[in-house]
Amino acid sequence: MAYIANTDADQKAMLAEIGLASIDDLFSQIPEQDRFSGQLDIPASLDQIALQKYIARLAGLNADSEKFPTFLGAGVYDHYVPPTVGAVLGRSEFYTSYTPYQPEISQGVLQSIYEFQTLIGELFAMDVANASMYDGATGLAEAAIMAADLTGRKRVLVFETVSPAYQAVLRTYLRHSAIEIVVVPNRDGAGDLGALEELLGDGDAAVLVQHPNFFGNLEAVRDIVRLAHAAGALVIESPDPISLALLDPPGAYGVDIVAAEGQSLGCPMGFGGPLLGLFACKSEFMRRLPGRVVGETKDIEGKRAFVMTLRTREQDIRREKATSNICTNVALYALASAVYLATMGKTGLREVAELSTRKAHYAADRISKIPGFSLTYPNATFFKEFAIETPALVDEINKALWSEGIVGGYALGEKRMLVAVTEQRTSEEIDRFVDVMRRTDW
Amino acid sequence: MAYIANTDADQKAMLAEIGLASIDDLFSQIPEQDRFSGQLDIPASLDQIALQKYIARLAGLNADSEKFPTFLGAGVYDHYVPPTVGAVLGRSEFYTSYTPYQPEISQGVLQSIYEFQTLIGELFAMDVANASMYDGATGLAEAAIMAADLTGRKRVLVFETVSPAYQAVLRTYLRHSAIEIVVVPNRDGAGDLGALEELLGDGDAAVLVQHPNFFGNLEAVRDIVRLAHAAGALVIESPDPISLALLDPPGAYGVDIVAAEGQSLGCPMGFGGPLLGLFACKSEFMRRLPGRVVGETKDIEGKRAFVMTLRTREQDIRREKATSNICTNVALYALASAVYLATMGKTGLREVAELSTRKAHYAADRISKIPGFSLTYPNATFFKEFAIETPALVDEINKALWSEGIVGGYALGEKRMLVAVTEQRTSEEIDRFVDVMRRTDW
Amino acid sequence: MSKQLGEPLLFELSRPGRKAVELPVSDVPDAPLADLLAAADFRDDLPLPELAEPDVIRHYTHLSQRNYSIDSGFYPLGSCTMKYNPKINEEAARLPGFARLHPATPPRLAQGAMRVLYDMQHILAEIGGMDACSLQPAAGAHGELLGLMLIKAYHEDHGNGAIKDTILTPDAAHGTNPASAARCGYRTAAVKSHSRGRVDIDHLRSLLNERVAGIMLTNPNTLGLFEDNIDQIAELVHGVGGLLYCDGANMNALVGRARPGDMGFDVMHFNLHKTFSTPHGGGGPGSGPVAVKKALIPYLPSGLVAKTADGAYTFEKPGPLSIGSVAAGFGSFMVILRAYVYILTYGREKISRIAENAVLNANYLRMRLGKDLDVAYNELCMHECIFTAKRQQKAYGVKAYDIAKRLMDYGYHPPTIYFPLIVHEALMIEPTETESRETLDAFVEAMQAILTEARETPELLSAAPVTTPVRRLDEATAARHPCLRWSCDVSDGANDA
Amino acid sequence: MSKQLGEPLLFELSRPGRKAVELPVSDVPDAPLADLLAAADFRDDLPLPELAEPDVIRHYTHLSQRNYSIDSGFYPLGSCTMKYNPKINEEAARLPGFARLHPATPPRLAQGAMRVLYDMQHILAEIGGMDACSLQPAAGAHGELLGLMLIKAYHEDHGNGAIKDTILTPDAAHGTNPASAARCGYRTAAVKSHSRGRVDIDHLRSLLNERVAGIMLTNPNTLGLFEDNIDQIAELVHGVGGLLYCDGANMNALVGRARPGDMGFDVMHFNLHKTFSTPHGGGGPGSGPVAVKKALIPYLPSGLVAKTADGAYTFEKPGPLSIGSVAAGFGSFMVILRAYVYILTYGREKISRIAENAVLNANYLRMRLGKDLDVAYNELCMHECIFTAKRQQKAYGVKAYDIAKRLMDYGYHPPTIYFPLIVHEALMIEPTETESRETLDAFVEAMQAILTEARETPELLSAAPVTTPVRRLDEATAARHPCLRWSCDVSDGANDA
Ligand SMILES: Cc1ncc(COP(=O)(O)O)c(C=O)c1O
Ligand SMILES: Cc1ncc(COP(=O)(O)O)c(C=O)c1O
Repeated sequence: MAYIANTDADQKAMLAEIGLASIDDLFSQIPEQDRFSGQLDIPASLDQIALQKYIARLAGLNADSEKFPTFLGAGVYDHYVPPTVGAVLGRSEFYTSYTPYQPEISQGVLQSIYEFQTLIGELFAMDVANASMYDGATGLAEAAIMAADLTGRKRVLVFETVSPAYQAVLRTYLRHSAIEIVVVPNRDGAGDLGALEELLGDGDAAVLVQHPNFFGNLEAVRDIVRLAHAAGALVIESPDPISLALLDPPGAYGVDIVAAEGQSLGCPMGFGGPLLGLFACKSEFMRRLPGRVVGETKDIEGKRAFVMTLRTREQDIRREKATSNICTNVALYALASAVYLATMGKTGLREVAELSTRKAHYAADRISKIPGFSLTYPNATFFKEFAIETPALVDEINKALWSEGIVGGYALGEKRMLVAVTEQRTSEEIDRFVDVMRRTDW
Repeated sequence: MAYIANTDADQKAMLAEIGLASIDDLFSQIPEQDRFSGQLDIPASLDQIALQKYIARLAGLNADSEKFPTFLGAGVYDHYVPPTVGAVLGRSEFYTSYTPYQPEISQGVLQSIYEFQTLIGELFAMDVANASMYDGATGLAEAAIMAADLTGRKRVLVFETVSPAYQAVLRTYLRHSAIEIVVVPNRDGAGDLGALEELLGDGDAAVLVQHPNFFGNLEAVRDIVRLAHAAGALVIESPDPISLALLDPPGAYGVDIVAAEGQSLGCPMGFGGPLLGLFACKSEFMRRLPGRVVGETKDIEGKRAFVMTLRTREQDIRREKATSNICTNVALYALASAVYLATMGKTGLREVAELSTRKAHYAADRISKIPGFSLTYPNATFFKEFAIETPALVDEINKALWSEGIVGGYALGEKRMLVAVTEQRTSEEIDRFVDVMRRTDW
Repeated sequence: MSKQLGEPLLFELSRPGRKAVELPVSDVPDAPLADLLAAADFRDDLPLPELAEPDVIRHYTHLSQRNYSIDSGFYPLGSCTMKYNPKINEEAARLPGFARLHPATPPRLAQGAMRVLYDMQHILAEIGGMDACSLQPAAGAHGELLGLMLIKAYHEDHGNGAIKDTILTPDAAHGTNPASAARCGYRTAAVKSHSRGRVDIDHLRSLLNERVAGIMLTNPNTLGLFEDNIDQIAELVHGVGGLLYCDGANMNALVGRARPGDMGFDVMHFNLHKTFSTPHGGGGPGSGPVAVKKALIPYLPSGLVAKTADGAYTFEKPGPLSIGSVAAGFGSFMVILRAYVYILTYGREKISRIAENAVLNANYLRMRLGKDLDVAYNELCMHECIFTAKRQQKAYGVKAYDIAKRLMDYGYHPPTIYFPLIVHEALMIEPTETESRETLDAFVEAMQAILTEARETPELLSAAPVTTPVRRLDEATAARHPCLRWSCDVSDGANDA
Repeated sequence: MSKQLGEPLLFELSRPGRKAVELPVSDVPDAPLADLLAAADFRDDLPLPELAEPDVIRHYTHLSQRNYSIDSGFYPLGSCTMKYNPKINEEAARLPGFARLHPATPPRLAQGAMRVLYDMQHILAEIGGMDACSLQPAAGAHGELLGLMLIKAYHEDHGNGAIKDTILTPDAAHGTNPASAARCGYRTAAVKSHSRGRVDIDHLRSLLNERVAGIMLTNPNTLGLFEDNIDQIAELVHGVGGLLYCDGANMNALVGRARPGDMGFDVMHFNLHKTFSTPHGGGGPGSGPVAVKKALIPYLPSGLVAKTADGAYTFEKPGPLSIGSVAAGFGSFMVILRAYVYILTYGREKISRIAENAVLNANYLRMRLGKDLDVAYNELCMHECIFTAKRQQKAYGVKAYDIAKRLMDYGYHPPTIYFPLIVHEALMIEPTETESRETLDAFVEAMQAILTEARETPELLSAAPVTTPVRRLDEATAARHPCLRWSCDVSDGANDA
């Protein structure tokens, strides 16, 4: 076998050393009736050439964004991934290493995470960031539990304008933590602040807001923070990290915990997984953080060095009292996002955000002028994504787009579509997209 | 600029340090009239996103063998490249380093070349191999010049069955070394031994033979060696390295110099370049080798180490008296072939050779049974490639094949085709290939 | 290569005005951003570093050179299954057809990816001896959480939600087990191990009652031993209406040789990043699919792929009893893809060789190393073996920690230490099947040399490592005065006094 | 990472029966191989190593860790233009549409690749100020050979083949220049450099006669100086019917700022692996396209790409005067592709920044380092600067060689030393434009520290390097008793006595 070095001769010699007669004997501690002796009903072995062809064929069946411009978003975005990311992630010293439990020979990963924490801290203007969560959705759930712990309160308010997928995860998680969820309604594409004010009470641990929200619209975050804090609730925000190249960062207006999806920052869309959970908070909550964190220290010779720290929060030490059960996180994608941010830098990330904004607005402008089409939330301010009302079934429109080699928007309803536009979409692609929409008598 | 770190501020400070006022001043040593001040008539700058799309589009215009099974050969073959090759060649320590002039910090490249030399030596059963030549064709020309030097004779005999492309390079090179070339005719798909015997005289420096030859057929190499040596001529052979997993190696029957194309050994076809020249000879000719060689030695602490050696043959030291003008060679592809051979190993390379043989013979067998088609050399023994006579224009047949998503064979003439079959072709692909040939009334 | 200097931080390398990327200029009509983003507050400063591409690449190349990895050598971290990560898997994951595929792509335009998910659901269920599988969890602990939610949903659905509030975990269990149980709202109780390193049946009996919702077992357990009373345990736990959860982190010992589903487990998770060779990436991403018996299928989360009558793959609508979803997507697709490629390489004919050679290698190490270092439970082990340096600690003051640190000077990654918690001075060694006998032999020799040093020159061990990029760290200060980012003026106050 | 042990050879790692690849079984009818290969002599043994995939990968990972590279740090090898190799180029070269394209693919099925070739012919001709370009040569020296063949063909075609038998090369020329001339059947004569490091016009005049077929000049020359008398040289050489060849190895100093064709050169080669950022790969592959003036077009080799009236790209049939071909293919396509991507990144607007910053960096180094180390020709330089350690050699017995070796202990790749031959104790430093000022400053500091050591503790230099994987080698024995392969019992006899 290509991945198993032991030859028949090796096996024989090793069995002799162990004092066994056969490979079967190795499994003698398994009760007879619990052993499996048949052949599993799984596919047959493929040689490498056949495997390579098979996998290439499967890949070829998918409408990826290299071949087909896409207008899908809804949490995962086709932002440009610079070649530095692949070059760094392709270094086997990074991708074939384990969690850096032994800092003396893991400074590469440790420093990269420390830098990641700094970058995320700067981007969000938050005091501390952890080494990553599974994704933005579970991070939000962890943040809600954290807020409940910190405040001793048992209810959270979440805006209807938060991604439905995130809300679903939140519901699933919080049910088991006995935290109640109340939804604050959507009003014209953003959270209803009147409703929020009415709902907020001294039993509320936190207000959860996505900004820009699921529909791409900005929320009145400063007002939300003011209202929440007035009621003694924390604010948990899920921002689009790309938007923060332009917008005021959560730390600037008092957000307590940030739990965001980081895929946009140099991670492949990869059919939606893995994703990258970004998680940051105020320094006073540091010891209640879920997951890993890396800190700076010195070695015995006084050299700067990095190490996983605040370990007593974690499951391997604190067990059932840990701040979270998370163990393996998404270190390699955290690295990807750090390489991405280092590559984009101050000006590059701003350009990405600006281009996405401009192109999205150009698309929205053109679409809204097509008879039968209109913006769902004409009075909202959106960033790179917007909802439209369509005169025909979204599915029908998307089929027409597909026949032109375009992957259309996300179906918000039968006749409502969410359209995302990144810096990768050219005006020519947008025009083709618009032209298909306009062309037909729907 | 992404690849230039200097900012405007840097430039200003550096110019000040130099004592210049402007960038233009840096070029003041170039006479005014020799400076270029306009804008070059080359394409405009592309941003990275546009560039990536453009290049992907160009790549998409090509009928590569991942998408389309190919039956082309004629010196470059679609053999399987295992993933280890890409993984190793992707290590920037290898691909972004220079020729290992400083051995203390170049042991990686040096040892890899030393191992390459050993592997090639073993494969050919030759005493010594060098660190690579540009390609098989130029290697053959260098070998001819080397043989002329060694023998003091000024004529070489080359079989008509040697690749026409190699013969062309040979002619171009030898003209300038005042070495005469005589072609020994093709007889039924292999070199005419009677003609060879007649032609051979004591003015002949070498006999050049390709084996398997351009038409895929085996040559009577032992007889050729016997005849040549009897006349005091050296024998230069250009074998298909894959064939040597099965066939007797040149060293086993007295070949003096081997100059072969090594692309089959894990190098990309890459539209024909770079290629990989393999070059080996008997130890007595070692000091007349062209190009670089790496030798084993020790460092001052007695550790085994590797270093470029026999340097006095080379151009940077011997200048116009060097054994060759070659400087940069094809080190990275030499590394690729070493990784390939290490990955394939004793059994794998044999499997590649066997599978290619079997599949080629299966294809030949099926094609030769189609009315109107026949083998050009029915009495020759071929390895993985064979010539066929076609009832219609090769171009026409290839167009029909292409419409079925197959890249057909190499046109040897209007109605003669050279068909190569590697281990990558499945019987299903071969059957489709044959079916297209059979289908039509040509 | 020769310099052992520290690598500056990205931020220290930054210089105003540098760029590492050339982005397009806008090709749509200009408009002031303030008009487009009418209601927005704009930020003043974006404090990101500024570097040119060569600087970025060199920085990360240098960092990589300060990191050990499987590709650099033996990495016998027990419980972590640090096996070789085949390169063909990485080639598959680089294909744009997967890497650049949006998850909301209509399934009819993503049939290749859907097929991967569909096949993996079935393959994993079959390997586990289970009936269905959700690929949604992002890691092992995430799978545990999902598994426990399914158990809870089952009990609730059967009217026992209120009573059944306890999850049992052995004292040797991985920390995620009790942590996941707590996250799922359960109280936990620890089951003792008996002197042969398995669940103490008598103690288990004493803990069993109607409140027990289930038991989480790692099998083979974290001592590398098969729970040979598993049939009895299953009977006992099922007897009080509890369910059996299998932490599949140690599946590398069993693949093709035994199936949790056949031993009475009702639900289990896999760690694709352990058993199925996907890279650990310095700490993730992983993938923790959960497979279940029929009785638990109704509660599975969203994201299951089904095959329609005409052979197309679609996402199933979750039923009314579904627990919902534990992640935004349908799973770590790119990890699942690698595992798929890996499994197809072995196939049904050869897949059991994984377990066979993993167990062979572990026992070989146990025999060879066991001559010099005590084995905690010296009997045939499964895929890993736990040693103890208790004797060395007593005799020479040399701890497992010191041995681990000294191994680095010999060019090895140390084993897992001080886990499981019930073994004193534990060194938990898992070689995996991808290591050759020569590697094991060389490792044994290194260990022997270190054990000789422990006797003769123990100061070498307490000073170790000396050849690494940095030496032992001051971890206490790091935790007491945490500095979690560059130019950190942050602290939690609490400990600054 | 921590172990500085040697890495065994592949052959020493081999064990019978190991495999690193899973190849298909035959899917065509079986037949004895001896029947299929009827006339063949079969070999008995195939003495290749046997390893598993993890062994292969670890071996080469370890080797890579014993190698310096641009991605690891500053690599100021003069004349070699070790600039950063952009990662986007590598991504382009990985695309199967290029990597897996057979060269005999009918041009209509390879229009993307043909376009790359076509565009590059024109781009390079334009950058060189020339009229046409052949992409066929595989490296710089190969380009020189082709260029000289074109010169020869030209003279022959003009009836001067017999008379014109001499090529002039400056004494500072790269070794390939005279070697290529010899390979092309020319006798060579060396032109002296004057005290300002340029061609001595008087000496040139004395060598010029009807036998002179041409002169090969590197411009800027290998001293990093522009041949400021180039117009006069051109007039003189043309005056005797000779042609001017430009060794374009130093084009990095000129791109977009000056063109050899505008200075009177008739033919030139480019080193894409220098000027246009394609990786050197530890010694190749390279690409050495040759660009020519109109008069030489008829002699160009095969492989030129033309554009038909309908916009399709085709290969031109070489004309009757073509010299034939110098390689089997149409050039190092995969290298040309990378250079194409690189040039498109800069484009006509920005391409001159390459030369501007290369020259800026070299002069900055000259000024800063020139305070402590003598500059051989201390005036404004182009893209590189030649220093001399003559003073240090005399005063402290410290040679350029020792300084070079000591630089490794400071983490740097040394500059080129002892070239050009006319400078004693030469250190030839070419920073390239991709290095930052900080890198140059740090390098200067390291050099200053070394020069202090040269004064105060010269033994540190003569013992250097001490921190590298191996130390100074016994090169003499290596050459005297060459061992060119593992288990070498071979030798050339001559030197064994
Ligand atoms: C026995 C055991 N259970 C659970 C886990 C948790 O898995 P993960 O890290 O993927 O969350 C691990 C891995 O660390 C483990 O070893
Ligand atoms: C000045 C000069 N000319 C010619 C060459 C030869 O180029 P190549 O190594 O590509 O054959 C070189 C490179 O080594 C060089 O520096």
